[in-house]
Amino acid sequence: MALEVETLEAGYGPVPVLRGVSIHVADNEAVAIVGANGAGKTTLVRAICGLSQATAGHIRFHGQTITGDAGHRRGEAGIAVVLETRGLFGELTVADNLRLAEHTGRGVKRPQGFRPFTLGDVFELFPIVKEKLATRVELLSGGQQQMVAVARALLLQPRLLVLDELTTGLAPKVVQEILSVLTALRSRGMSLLIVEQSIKLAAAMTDRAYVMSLGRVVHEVGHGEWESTMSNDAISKAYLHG
Amino acid sequence: MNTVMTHAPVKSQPLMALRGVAHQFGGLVVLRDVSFTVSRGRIAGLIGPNGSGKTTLFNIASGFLRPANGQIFIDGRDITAASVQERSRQGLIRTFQTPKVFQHMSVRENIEMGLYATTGAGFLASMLATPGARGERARIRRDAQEVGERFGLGSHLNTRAGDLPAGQQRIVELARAYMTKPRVLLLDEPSSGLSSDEVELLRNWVRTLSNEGITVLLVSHDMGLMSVCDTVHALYFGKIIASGSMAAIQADPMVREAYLGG
Amino acid sequence: MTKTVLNGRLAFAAVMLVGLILPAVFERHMVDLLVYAGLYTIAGLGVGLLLGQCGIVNLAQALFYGIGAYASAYSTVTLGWSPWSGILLGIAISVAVALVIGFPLLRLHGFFLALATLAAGTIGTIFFFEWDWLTGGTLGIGGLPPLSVLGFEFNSPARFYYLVWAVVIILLVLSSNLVSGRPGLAMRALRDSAPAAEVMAVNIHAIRTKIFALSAGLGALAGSLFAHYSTYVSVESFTVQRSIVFLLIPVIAGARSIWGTVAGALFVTFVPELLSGFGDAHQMLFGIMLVLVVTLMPDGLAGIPARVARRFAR
Amino acid sequence: MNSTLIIQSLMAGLTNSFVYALIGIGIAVIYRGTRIINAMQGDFAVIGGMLTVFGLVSAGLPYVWACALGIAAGAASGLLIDVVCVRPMIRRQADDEAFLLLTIGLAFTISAAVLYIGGREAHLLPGIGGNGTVEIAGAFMSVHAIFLIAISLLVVCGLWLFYRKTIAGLSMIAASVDPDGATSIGINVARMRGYTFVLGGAIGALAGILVTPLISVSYQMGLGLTLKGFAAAILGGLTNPLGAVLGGLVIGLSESLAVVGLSSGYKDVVALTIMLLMMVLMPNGLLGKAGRRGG
Amino acid sequence: MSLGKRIFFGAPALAMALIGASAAAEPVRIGALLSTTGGLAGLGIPQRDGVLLAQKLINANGGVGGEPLEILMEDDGSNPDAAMTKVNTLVHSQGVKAIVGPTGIAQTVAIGSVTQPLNIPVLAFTGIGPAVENARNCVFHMTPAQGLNARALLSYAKEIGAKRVGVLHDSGYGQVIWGVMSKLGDEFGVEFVQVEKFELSASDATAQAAKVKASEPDAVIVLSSLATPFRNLRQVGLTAPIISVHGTATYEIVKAMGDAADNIVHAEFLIAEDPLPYQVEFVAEFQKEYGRLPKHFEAAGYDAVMATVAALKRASSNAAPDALCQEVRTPYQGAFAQYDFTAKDLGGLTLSSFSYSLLTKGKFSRLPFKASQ
Repeated sequence: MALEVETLEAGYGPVPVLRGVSIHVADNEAVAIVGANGAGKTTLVRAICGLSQATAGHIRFHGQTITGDAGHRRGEAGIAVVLETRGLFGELTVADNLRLAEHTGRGVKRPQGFRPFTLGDVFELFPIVKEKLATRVELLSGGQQQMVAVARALLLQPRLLVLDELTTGLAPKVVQEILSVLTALRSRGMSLLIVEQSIKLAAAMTDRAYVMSLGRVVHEVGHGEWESTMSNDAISKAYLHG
Repeated sequence: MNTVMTHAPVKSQPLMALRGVAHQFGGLVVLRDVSFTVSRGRIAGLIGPNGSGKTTLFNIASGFLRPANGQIFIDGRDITAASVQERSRQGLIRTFQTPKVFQHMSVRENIEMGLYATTGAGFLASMLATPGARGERARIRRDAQEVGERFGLGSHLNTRAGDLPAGQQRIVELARAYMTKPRVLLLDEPSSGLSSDEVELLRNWVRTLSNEGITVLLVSHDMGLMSVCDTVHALYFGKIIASGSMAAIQADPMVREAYLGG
Repeated sequence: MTKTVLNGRLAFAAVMLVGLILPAVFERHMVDLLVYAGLYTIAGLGVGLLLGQCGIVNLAQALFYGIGAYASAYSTVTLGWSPWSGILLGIAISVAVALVIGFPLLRLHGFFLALATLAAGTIGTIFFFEWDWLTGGTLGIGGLPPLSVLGFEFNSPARFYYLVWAVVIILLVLSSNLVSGRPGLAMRALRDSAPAAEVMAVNIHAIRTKIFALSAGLGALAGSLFAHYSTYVSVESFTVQRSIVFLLIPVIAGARSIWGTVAGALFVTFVPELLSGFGDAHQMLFGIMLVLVVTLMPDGLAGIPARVARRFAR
Repeated sequence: MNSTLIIQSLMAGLTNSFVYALIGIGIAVIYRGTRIINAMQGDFAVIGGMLTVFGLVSAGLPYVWACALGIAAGAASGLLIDVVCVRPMIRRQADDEAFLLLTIGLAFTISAAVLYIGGREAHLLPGIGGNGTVEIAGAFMSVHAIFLIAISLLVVCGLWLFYRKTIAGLSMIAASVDPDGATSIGINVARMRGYTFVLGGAIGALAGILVTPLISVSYQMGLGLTLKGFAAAILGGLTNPLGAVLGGLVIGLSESLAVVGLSSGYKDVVALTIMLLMMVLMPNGLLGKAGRRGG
Repeated sequence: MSLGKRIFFGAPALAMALIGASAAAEPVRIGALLSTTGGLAGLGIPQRDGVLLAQKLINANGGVGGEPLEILMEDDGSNPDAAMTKVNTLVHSQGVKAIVGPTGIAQTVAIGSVTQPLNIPVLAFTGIGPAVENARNCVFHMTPAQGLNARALLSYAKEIGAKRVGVLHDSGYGQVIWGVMSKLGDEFGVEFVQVEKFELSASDATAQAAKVKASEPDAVIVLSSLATPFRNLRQVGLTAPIISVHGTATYEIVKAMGDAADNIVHAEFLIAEDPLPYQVEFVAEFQKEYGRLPKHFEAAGYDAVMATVAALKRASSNAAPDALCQEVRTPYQGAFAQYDFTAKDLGGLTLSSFSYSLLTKGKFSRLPFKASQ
């Protein structure tokens, strides 16, 4: 099992956001987390990546408990994240952004048979990244920045890639491009945890999904259930209360 | 208290109007030619997926941001260039997505701040505690007590507002806004971080305030809360793509497309 | 009347009583220090109102303290006016200066505002030095007459002690009134959240400027009283170091607490005195105490009761 | 007023400019890395100067090793301050004012400690390249001042390369630009803040060592240096070492011109007034918005 | 403000008051109010050393009429405010019979307003200052007045034939001397071609030094107690002679001047390398006690105590303050110079009290020149 989250509670200061969330992601599996804003999706991502401390519950990664580990250790363990805010360093060039991740990625141990991502791999996935290497990130468009963010995450050589609201505010063409890359990634045997607003995209990218509302998982979409769920009102309800 | 809120029953004329509002950050266009009106005493809603420009539009309406183009009117008067304070004196009051209560002040003092614009004791009068200032202060306290109790905060009036749970802080913010006797109330994501019971309570409050004649503009993701609105405008990529009742909006194919896939 | 209110009043009455008899039981040096503590309370109160209520770090208070002192010295010694007119003149000049420099500078915030006041205070010190026709330069101005009311002269430490502490109590009451009154609400509101205060129609810049002027007036009053007590003023008394000491008063006391200012002022007058037994190490020890207060006690001395209460509540 | 005089005062101003710039660079480095204004930057210079004097005179170390000792002492004090004071305050999310008060308190303490341990005397170091002077157009400049300017320029270039080319430098920028993003790619943000203080302390100490042969080092000179250094840093836009050099030049040269044209008593008035005007009118510094980023 | 806090701060204070009261005993007490910390500490510390030496010698030789001499040492931190507080304590609480010190002019002017009405003798390490001091007949002065200092410097300038003189002075003590010197140019046939001031806190006065040098003076007079201006004058390549006031004639400041110290002429009082006959004993005693050579500030501290004790011995042990003050008012041969406390300036130093020294490699050597009225 790549990731196991058990009865996790977390929040900001005294305000609880997650009220006992349990999810899991198997090896080579792609899982989506969907739900309206304020449901706690981003808080869940931050807790998994060690950016917020959990107040209760457990997080295990490939069998190892990482609940209390410092945030900067999770990358070494094999979790890479593309934050909702992207977390890029705007005043640095694309090349420098990549270099920093490459530096960390080079220092980590991965199991036998893990084929590390090289810069060449990344340029192949996102040709635009290669073109813009010398440009400061803050001068790129939103879509280009998102590609840099994904490319950077891959250079950490992750076994689990967490993507928070990857497609928000991007033009459909760009979304398509990123989608095709993600499909390519799955073929390389990487687990994906994707937070997504668009149900259609979530369905296109993942096998299973958890629907969150008000800090809890309120619904699970199992293997092969996407089709039926799309027409079902459970999701509609979580979004539109319709 | 109820006598305090006397608004003209005329509901035909729009109290608030946005005309051709457009904005961009750097090269990124976030709003293009947004126009809508809010009728007196009605509840208008604004929905849209993340990144659709809601927050920008809200900041423009409340005066925290000057629009690149377009105008905003209150009661027919152009307030596009008015400061936040001036808008406040005109009766336009907003709340914040993360509740901004005055943390180190008591709940009572928070609510008292609602009367700041309509009271007058200055530095000297307050220092000397002149009869005028004392009388005014007593009246403020009394009114705050009354409003606080009305909003169910009676037992927390002396609590430090920052020590309250998030849900209660929202209510404090609402009570404070109510205390100003606003003509237009702009509520920014008022239900985020609330439990479902608290959202229900909030919904009732919005309804009650509207019944008292306060015009409300509500921005929220929370469709349950949004059903309180008389009219809902759906924003997508900086444009209004649909307007109408919540039921109509939910059935609108463009809105469903915007939300469910894109 | 509740029991706590009653207890509070009893305690207050007891403190007053002790305060009244102190000059009789203390030796002169102690009374002297108590007078200085009173003067520092007045100047520190101004800094404290800015820091605690508005979140403004003011490192220019010695400038206003100096303006008050020199206005008194010059108008009584050189011009031969009555002491009271000197005090009023000092306050008027200080308030005017505060408005002139405050209006542009108070648009700054945080570190930048603090360092801007430090620069303004430093410039003020230079003018005190350079305008020796007015300030007497290094030699200073001596021979100020004592203050008197209806022929009663405040010419001994004990008499001055009662005068200063009466003024302190009046000012503390006035400041408490201000802080609990309408302007005080606005000040505290804008410190907690400026955007929300703006929504409540608070004119942030105006209120910051006014409180800066008030603070300057308090500094000038303290300076004038100091000049008449010491009967001698010189540039040494109005340096940036003095501004730092004034700033420490509310920091040590807990900036939000008005009455705590007294504890802060007593601390900065008596602790160095108590530490002076350590010789050259005393300044270092004082510095370490300050760093500890800032690092470990965000609410200063006034925060101690609350901490103790929290400890017990657990 | 003759031209030799003007050249002479410009050269004096130039030397001072680089002293202010070095202090300003330290302030800018720490501000850039931590968003804290360090009001004890001048005291790093005192520590550096004093320990070098100690190493050279009392411990009998060779000049270079004494300088290394001084720089190491500055770096170590930077680290100590981060670990002992800044960390607990960051943990409790102290506000700007609290950090300013902390550094003011530290400045006070360090100055008093230097007085207690090292005494009140001013100490001199021999100049780099001896104590000679060179004549330029009838005006004199000490050989050491030329070294001071050259070393300052080297420091600026070195910092530029460090922040652009090394993983450590890039990581320090990354940690301050977006702490979450930095954490997510495995950068230890707290450690980077520690490094920032180490770097700031080392640069401050270097400034102290360079300035000691010219103006001597004593316990009470910290605050004055800090204020001038801050003026230089502000003029430069506060995050840019190159800007701090520009700011230092403006402050240093206008000071010395004020001495020639006005009166020496008002030279600090001129320098500080320029700083205040700058803060109010051009909050982003001489290099504008771009200046905040570069370097 | 709670009662608790009041007690918290009151208790130590009260305890101190009690200790102070119970310590009252039979020794003869005088106060020493010196600036041993702060800006004037460079003067105050040597003065303290001299004071302590005098106390030791007196008590080793039977004290004051059989009673031990107790000196209550107070530091005013170079601050006139603090001096006021401390002098009030010494006079009112400790009941000292006389005060040696203060170190600074401002402090002397300040405390005179406390001691003069009570006729308590003060032996200050300053020259007579502003007009207000003329009315104070119990404040004695152990060092020359500004006017005398100015004349001593100008005498030497005249001696070496300097007509065009540049002046570099600090904003404190130097400013005060310059105030007098500026009026004496004609009397000594000297033209002040360039006068520059720098701040007391200045770490650099190069620009001022450059201005002085640019005026091409025959000699430069430096009025300061800092090492900075000397270094700066040499840095800008000044070769003309530098004449300095006695304030910088200490081994400490000379050391801080570095190489710049060579060839500076001081108008001063005690050249311990080559003492005058009346100074030999003091220099020997000082060297025995401290293992180093004294300068005139040490001597002044020593003289102030010795002169006070001499007066105490002449007066009856329970004499009123004004009687003691009267006993001080007499000629006195000190290690610093021959004093005459009956003189109008309450110190009686003259131009002939000055010695002129030349600095070579950190050592002072006596110049043959002697100034005369």
